[in-house]
Amino acid sequence: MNENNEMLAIILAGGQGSRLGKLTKSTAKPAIPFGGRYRIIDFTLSNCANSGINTVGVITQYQPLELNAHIGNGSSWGLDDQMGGVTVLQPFSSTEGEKFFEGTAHAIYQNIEYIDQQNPKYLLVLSGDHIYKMDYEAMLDYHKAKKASLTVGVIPVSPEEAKRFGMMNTDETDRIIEFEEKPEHPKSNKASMGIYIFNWATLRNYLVNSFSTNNELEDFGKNVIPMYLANNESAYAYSFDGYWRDVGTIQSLWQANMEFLSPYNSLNIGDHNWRINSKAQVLPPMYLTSTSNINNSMIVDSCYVAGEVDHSILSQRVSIGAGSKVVDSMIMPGATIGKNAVVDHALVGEEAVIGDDAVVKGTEDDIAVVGYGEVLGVKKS
Amino acid sequence: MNENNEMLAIILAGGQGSRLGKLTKSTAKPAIPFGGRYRIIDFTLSNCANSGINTVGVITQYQPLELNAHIGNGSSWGLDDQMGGVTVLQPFSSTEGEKFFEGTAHAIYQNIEYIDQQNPKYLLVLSGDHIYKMDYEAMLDYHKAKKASLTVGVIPVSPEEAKRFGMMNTDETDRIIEFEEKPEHPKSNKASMGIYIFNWATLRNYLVNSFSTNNELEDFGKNVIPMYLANNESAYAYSFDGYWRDVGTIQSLWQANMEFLSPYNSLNIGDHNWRINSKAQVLPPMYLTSTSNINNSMIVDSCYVAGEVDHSILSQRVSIGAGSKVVDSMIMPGATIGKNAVVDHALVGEEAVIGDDAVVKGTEDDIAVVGYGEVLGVKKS
Amino acid sequence: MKHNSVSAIINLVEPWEQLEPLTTNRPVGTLPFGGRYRLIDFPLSSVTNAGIQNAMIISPRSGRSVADHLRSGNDWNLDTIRGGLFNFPYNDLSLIAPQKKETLVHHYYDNTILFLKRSNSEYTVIMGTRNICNIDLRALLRYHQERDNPVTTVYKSIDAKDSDPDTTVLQLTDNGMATAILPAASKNVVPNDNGKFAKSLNIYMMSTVDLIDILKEANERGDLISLENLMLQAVMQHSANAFEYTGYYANIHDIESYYDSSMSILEEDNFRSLFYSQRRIYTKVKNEIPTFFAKSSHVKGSLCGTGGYIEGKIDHSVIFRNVFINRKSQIKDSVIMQGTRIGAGTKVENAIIDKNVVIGPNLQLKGTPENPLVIGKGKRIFQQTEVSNE
Amino acid sequence: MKHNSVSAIINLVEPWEQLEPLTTNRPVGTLPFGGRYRLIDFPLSSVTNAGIQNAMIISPRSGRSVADHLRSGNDWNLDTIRGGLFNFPYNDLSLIAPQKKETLVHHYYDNTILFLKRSNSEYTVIMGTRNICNIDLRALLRYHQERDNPVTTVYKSIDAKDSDPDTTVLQLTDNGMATAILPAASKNVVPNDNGKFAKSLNIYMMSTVDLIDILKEANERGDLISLENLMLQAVMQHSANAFEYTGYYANIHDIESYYDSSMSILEEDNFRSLFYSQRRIYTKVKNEIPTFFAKSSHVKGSLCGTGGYIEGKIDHSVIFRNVFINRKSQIKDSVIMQGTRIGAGTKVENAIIDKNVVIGPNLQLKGTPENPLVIGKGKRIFQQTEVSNE
Repeated sequence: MNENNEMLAIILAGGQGSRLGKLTKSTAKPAIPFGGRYRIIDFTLSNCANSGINTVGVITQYQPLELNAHIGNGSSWGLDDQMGGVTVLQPFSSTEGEKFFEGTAHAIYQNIEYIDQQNPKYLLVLSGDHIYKMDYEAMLDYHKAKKASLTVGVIPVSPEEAKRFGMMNTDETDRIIEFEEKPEHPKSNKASMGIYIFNWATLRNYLVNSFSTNNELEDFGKNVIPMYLANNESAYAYSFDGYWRDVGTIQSLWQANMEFLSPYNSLNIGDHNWRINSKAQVLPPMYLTSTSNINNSMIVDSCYVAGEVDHSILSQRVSIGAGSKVVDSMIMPGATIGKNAVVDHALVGEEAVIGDDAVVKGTEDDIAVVGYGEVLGVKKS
Repeated sequence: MNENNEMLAIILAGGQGSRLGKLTKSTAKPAIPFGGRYRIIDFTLSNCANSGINTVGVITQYQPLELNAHIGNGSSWGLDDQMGGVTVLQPFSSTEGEKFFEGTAHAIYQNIEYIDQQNPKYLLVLSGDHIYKMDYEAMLDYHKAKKASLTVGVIPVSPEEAKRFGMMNTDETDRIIEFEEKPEHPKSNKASMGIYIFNWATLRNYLVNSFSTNNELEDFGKNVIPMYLANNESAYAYSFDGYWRDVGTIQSLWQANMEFLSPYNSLNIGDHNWRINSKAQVLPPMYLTSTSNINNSMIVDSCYVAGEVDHSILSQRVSIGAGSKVVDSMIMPGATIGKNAVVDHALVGEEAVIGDDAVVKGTEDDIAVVGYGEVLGVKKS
Repeated sequence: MKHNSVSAIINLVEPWEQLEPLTTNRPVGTLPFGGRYRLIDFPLSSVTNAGIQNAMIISPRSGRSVADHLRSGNDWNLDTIRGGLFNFPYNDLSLIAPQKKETLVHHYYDNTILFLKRSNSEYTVIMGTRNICNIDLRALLRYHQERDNPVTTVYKSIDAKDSDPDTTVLQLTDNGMATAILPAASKNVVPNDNGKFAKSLNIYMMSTVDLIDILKEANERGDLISLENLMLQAVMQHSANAFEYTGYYANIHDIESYYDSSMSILEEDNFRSLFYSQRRIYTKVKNEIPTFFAKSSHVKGSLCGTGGYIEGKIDHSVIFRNVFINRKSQIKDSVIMQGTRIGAGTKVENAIIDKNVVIGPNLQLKGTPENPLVIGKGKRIFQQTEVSNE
Repeated sequence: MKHNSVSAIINLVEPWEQLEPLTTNRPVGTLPFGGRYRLIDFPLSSVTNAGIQNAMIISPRSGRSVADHLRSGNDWNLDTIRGGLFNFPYNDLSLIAPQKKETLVHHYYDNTILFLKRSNSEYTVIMGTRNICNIDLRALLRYHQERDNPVTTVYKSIDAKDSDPDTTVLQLTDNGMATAILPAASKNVVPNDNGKFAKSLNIYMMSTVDLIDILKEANERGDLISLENLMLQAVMQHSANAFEYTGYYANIHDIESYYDSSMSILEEDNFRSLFYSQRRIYTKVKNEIPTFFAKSSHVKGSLCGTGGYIEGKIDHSVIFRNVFINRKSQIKDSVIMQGTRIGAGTKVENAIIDKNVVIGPNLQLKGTPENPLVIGKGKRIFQQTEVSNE
């Protein structure tokens, strides 16, 4: 019974995700399948719903067809609320010209009209490409308690990892006093998760002023946070210490899938008190033939397994022929693997076809990738 | 029980509608209110649903927020079918670059990926800005019977009107032998309604070839139809003789609203066998005070009338103060008119405010327009 | 979880005999009211406006009119994956065969317990439909959480002289606790110094665990009494916090009170208080065309639904959706429900005309404010001799 | 209108006694089948796949398990504004009190008539749920339209030796018309030259106007017989076109036939024919996590739902959603329904274990193919002595 629409969430789902190579050639990163029956954005959308946030804008621009079809009217997450719900925000034109989105903060600026319509007090800015479970309402409570103008979600990282992140240096009250992008010599262990709560009126002011004066605040990390600190806005770091993974590279996407396989994964996917929902399709049950051999693996509806599956994830409608062996791999929906093939340390894209006797072999440091719809060899039956 | 997805409908709703002036400054033309509780696109969407077309793509680009919110998941028209439904198609980016839409045919070309996913046999191309009731299934039957490659919906017009239309000159079998854009001396009375049925595979070929050779087929009227005729494709005209209005100008929009007021309008809005649906909002009933005086007018939910309303249409949430007089006008949702004001021969935009004693007076040939949210004078109470 | 912290039970098993013929084929809860609503819309909208996601409807008889109106619950935002609307028909004990009753002993509250357990809610609010109000259930919850008694109940302060002998009122202690809910005629309740009674609105808030216990105990005892009576017992047993509701209020218990309440909505203050507060009233969405007012029409001080066609004169009346008022007819101080047609030259005064009635031309239908004429659903009247109160 | 040209009635009032204990608390129509479905999903999916928008469900008893499964009908595409799913509970005459029966005389088919009138459909198809098939209702409609008889009924050609005495079969004329539907034991039906019977699938297509007439006449006569029996009478009276269905088929009428049908789905041809035809089978959508197969698991020739956790050995079995199979347990030739947990080291063979059962460790649960062991819903079994067929 929390009040409606106090906080609006905006999920930035427009990036090309070019570090995912072949996998994002024809689809947006947040729509990439994960863990057998999810897509990456499901985690953020479910977090919103579970945090009691009813109104969510998803900003998208790159190859949005699959993502839009996945999100639909938001009903899969209970976000088809009459007083809110999910709105997909794509580029558009106006009397001022065409509105494409040049950066994270610019995307917010271009969609100011939508945000004003919702008239939120707080704006929660999220990425659509992280795997985690987080209660944004607790973060909002913190933001209110600190009387902050901006709260940044941070996660502890090792000095080694810190070199890849934007680092928040704080005083003893957790107020952010300095922001360093990918520092060589990190002064703290607080890495930005790319999760922000803003007082909307304040952020709106900064954005409108900056874009009307050509002093453009294109990006939150590069421009907005430094501007906030320069202007002495009260910015605080909110520490999160649960499971959190950025899955922006082939390597990290594979790694997170393999971690997902462990029954002891701290993500705790089976927790009924914080469900991760996805667009559910009705498909027949999985069919495991008398030649199948499955170990340490996750399998979902409508899979057909006649071969061997070891420490791997099979998504919906995946088919593994007799004599084939799938090891340490994640197979995305609709991919079919013929007979006597080998798939090892690989990510196999949706609807890919791996023919009979084909071999797809990566290593722990160099994961093999088969693109969406890619065809390797010939599948005879 | 017609087969699913044989024909896909694409509604072109991306135009700016600049001839509607103030009214389309911040909204797309198809989202303009009509007839008290409709928006223009409701007629086309309802025609699709009533014709048994389950899958509809709405291509939009200019100020789409209100239009998108109106369309939602299509459930208002029963178009929330699990096997189809409405998809709103907006500009996006891909590895090939940013995809804005330069013309009607170009918009189809840019959305080829979506259309291919639906895999239709026939493509029905529609405009989102006409007021009419038409059974597209009957037109498809005609298209099949003629074994046509293209069928164009045409309506009889006078030689005078023909100068404003694209005219189809046909032989005695209704095969189109010539197309003339706005001819000075029309040879036929068959004006194109901007409604096309294409065999998708053929059109797809033309589009892909032309855009890959820089011989660009940007527009259906200007480029595609001439190309079809030049190549001797079998193109037929399908005659429609019901009520049909293009409401692309202030004058024609006002005129169509006034025609809508007549109980003898051949559009027959009350016909239960061809319902025009719209996104329904739950609002309290209209409240007519003891000082109200209403004649020859249409009024809907949540209106408050204390003044005089004569031969006018009031949309939802319109309020007319005591002593005011509204004549020969169409008032859009949420507009409020103060006390002792006069509104005569006018279109009043959504959420406009007309103050006490204000006078908005147009003539039959020069309709007055009050823009969305425009404030005229001061409303004291 | 967060969204499920309160669930709601709306109880449609309510006294209906005095509202006949309006309630011959529908429970009190689906009685049309206010031009486009039904009584159940008011508690259900309170539920929606409080963000409650889980609601159970207890219906008497087959509940077909209830199911028709509510469908999936979508119009009240009650069909998301986070909860839903559950309709449980056939709970009216007076309609159950004696041998069937035997099988119910120890199981009468099973469905309710199942619903409450599945709801995972912390609190439950129980409401009837015959008291029309627009209550803020979030405020009620806060009031309940801040106080000690296991149950919170709600009252409206009314003039004692406006009460009937069987109006149910709270027996309040000096520190504002309710110790019982009794008929106004009981010698155990007296008006306060201002001559006011605390009229019970038949709304109860309590922890879901406590409610499950109450129902389980009733099952164990083999009770076959209505949920409403169980709540009265709970108030007697534990005392209750008493929350005062101060907005628009009407109680519908007989034809006259239904008529008076309908007329009271025509006062602009009441209309605005009920329909234009921050808390909207939801109902089943219908796609209707605009109402057309012909040149000859003459409408004053009235409410009108959409889809109508008005040629005649309407004064101080509530006109529902899709009503057809022919030339030279006159409607005054009346309620005309959905789909009804009034013939040319006919005069209607102090009348309640139910849905889909056809009244022929040049007839006189007159009641009095104290005894309004009621025409039952679907009637066809073409002769003056057919006009009679039912 | 176009979308409403056919409406559907799915009749869940079917013989259930021989399926006890599986049907103790549910109608035959909600019996789980095939790893994630219920029997009603098959006719309802045929309805969906034919683009039918209006469906009525006739439920025995309270229909709670039916309402729980169907909700708004959204999962079968039956909740658009063009139609909907209407659930009418309490139609089983054997459960209605005698004095209530009296009030039903002349009104028993009122709800059905109301549904049919509102549907505005040209044709109506009536189906039961105990015959599993995946039929193309569009083809059935075309067949019906091309022929003269007012009713079309559907059969599957089966070997006469596979029939029970009470299997209902069509009495076919030489030109392929059905003149009656009778038990196989009747001397009026004989197998054809190939030793085949035309087994009735209990599906009827006719014009909606004709069906309304049949129901009205039954009301006038004061009949209180099931819709199914009315259809049998209609076939007798008018003869029927007989449409042959040739796809996967199973008839569920007792425990053994339920068990045999479940096992038959494990044959890959049957599985593909039922689930991977052009016509998909829809069911209630659930968000479940993937099923985890531990290192120690060993699964062969089986169907599995999602949300499971498998450590033991599974051979030739149907495992529903959310099933937990502990280490060193062995499941063979069995059906394990949703939410059931099997303890470590326990052996299950030729058994049907209903929903949410807990079986302790190191037990033996064995039936035979002819007489499978059945464990009822929600049972808890921790001692070998508690294992017994019900």
